[in-house]
Amino acid sequence: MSVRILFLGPLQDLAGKQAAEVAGPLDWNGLLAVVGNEVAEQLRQERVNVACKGRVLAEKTALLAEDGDEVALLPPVSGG
Amino acid sequence: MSVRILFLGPLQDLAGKQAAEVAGPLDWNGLLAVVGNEVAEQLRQERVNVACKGRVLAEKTALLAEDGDEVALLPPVSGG
Amino acid sequence: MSVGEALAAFDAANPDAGGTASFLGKVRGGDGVKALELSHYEPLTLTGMEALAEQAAARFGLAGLLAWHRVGVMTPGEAIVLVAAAAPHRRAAFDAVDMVMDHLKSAAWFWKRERREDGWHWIEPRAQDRADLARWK
Amino acid sequence: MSVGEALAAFDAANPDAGGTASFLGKVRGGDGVKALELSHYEPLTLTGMEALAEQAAARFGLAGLLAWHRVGVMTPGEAIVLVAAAAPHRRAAFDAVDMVMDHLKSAAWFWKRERREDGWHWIEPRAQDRADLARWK
Repeated sequence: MSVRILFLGPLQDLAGKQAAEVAGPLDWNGLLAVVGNEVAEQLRQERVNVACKGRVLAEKTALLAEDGDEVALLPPVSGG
Repeated sequence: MSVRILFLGPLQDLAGKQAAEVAGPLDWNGLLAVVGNEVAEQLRQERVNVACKGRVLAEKTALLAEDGDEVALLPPVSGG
Repeated sequence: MSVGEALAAFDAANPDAGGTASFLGKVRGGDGVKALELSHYEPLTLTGMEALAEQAAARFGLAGLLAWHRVGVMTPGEAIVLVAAAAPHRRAAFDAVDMVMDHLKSAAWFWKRERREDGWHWIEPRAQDRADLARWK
Repeated sequence: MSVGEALAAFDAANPDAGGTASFLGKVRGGDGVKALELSHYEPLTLTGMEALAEQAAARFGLAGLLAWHRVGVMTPGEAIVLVAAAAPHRRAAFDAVDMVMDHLKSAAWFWKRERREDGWHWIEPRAQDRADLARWK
């Protein structure tokens, strides 16, 4: 059991992978530390959202993921 | 051979028929005289158009239909 | 004609357009309406619809336009009118359908009457329909 | 799924609505685009689309709403998105489709990239898309 981090859309290219597994618990500073500089820089921008356990966080810096949780990093969307 | 007058839409009810045949030539005053008072009153309103030989007349009082022509009386439309 | 088949055929005929918008108008039930009759003046209707289609196609840069209007007696739930426009962008496709519908309601040679319990009643054009039409002048 | 079949089924499921508007978005060819890939984040996408559909249905008094969005790799001419709304009146049906499309473009969890000669390129959201979305606030 660990925290699973998903890199969505263009963040995949910056991370060089689609997902990573890290040991929980994982907070905001822990997340910034494990995703690499380029993704961390994106995460600090307002336009990038973070979801935990299938819910978008209203305040992403309040992230607190436990082992077994999925954390999704959500850059600006472009569907339709 | 004669001039065929067509009563479209609600004008059918006012005329009590869908069509009439009259001897040509037929001008504006002749038309007003043969269609009955109720239809004539409608024809004088700007919102009612007249077509002759398949073309809507820009100036309906300039009507001049010959034997063999079709004159269509066109009340305001309501399609779609 | 089936509405689904018509739209599928239209879609297949316009493979390169980015988007297709459509509107399907049907006879509404309720309000005691038993049937609707659409009549037209054929010598003017078809040429008018063709001119309208060309005008819309030029104005909105359409890849294709479908404009279909039934005449005769129809019952609630039946299709009366189907308009579809294929264009590079959504806004153009939407506006083209909207413009063609506004013209079919207020500037094409169709007359509508509906049958209720007490017989047939002609439908008067509405001021709103004319205002809608004026948007495209 | 066939677009024609989907619209025919939607039409059949909403016999009493006065009008149905629809929009079909397809992969555009040209500009050297060989393929398009849509990805999403499934735990958010479906619930988000359901909430969006309910919001549109309530706001515009819809009889029914169809919102369909593909994911995966598609080639030019293939359908990406299909939205249809059945409503008592044309304006409500049009606006509902427009609102759902604006949200699918800018507020649903989809990401798009296209493959050209030199590889894959992510599509950045456009300012216009965000402006379109703001119309519904």
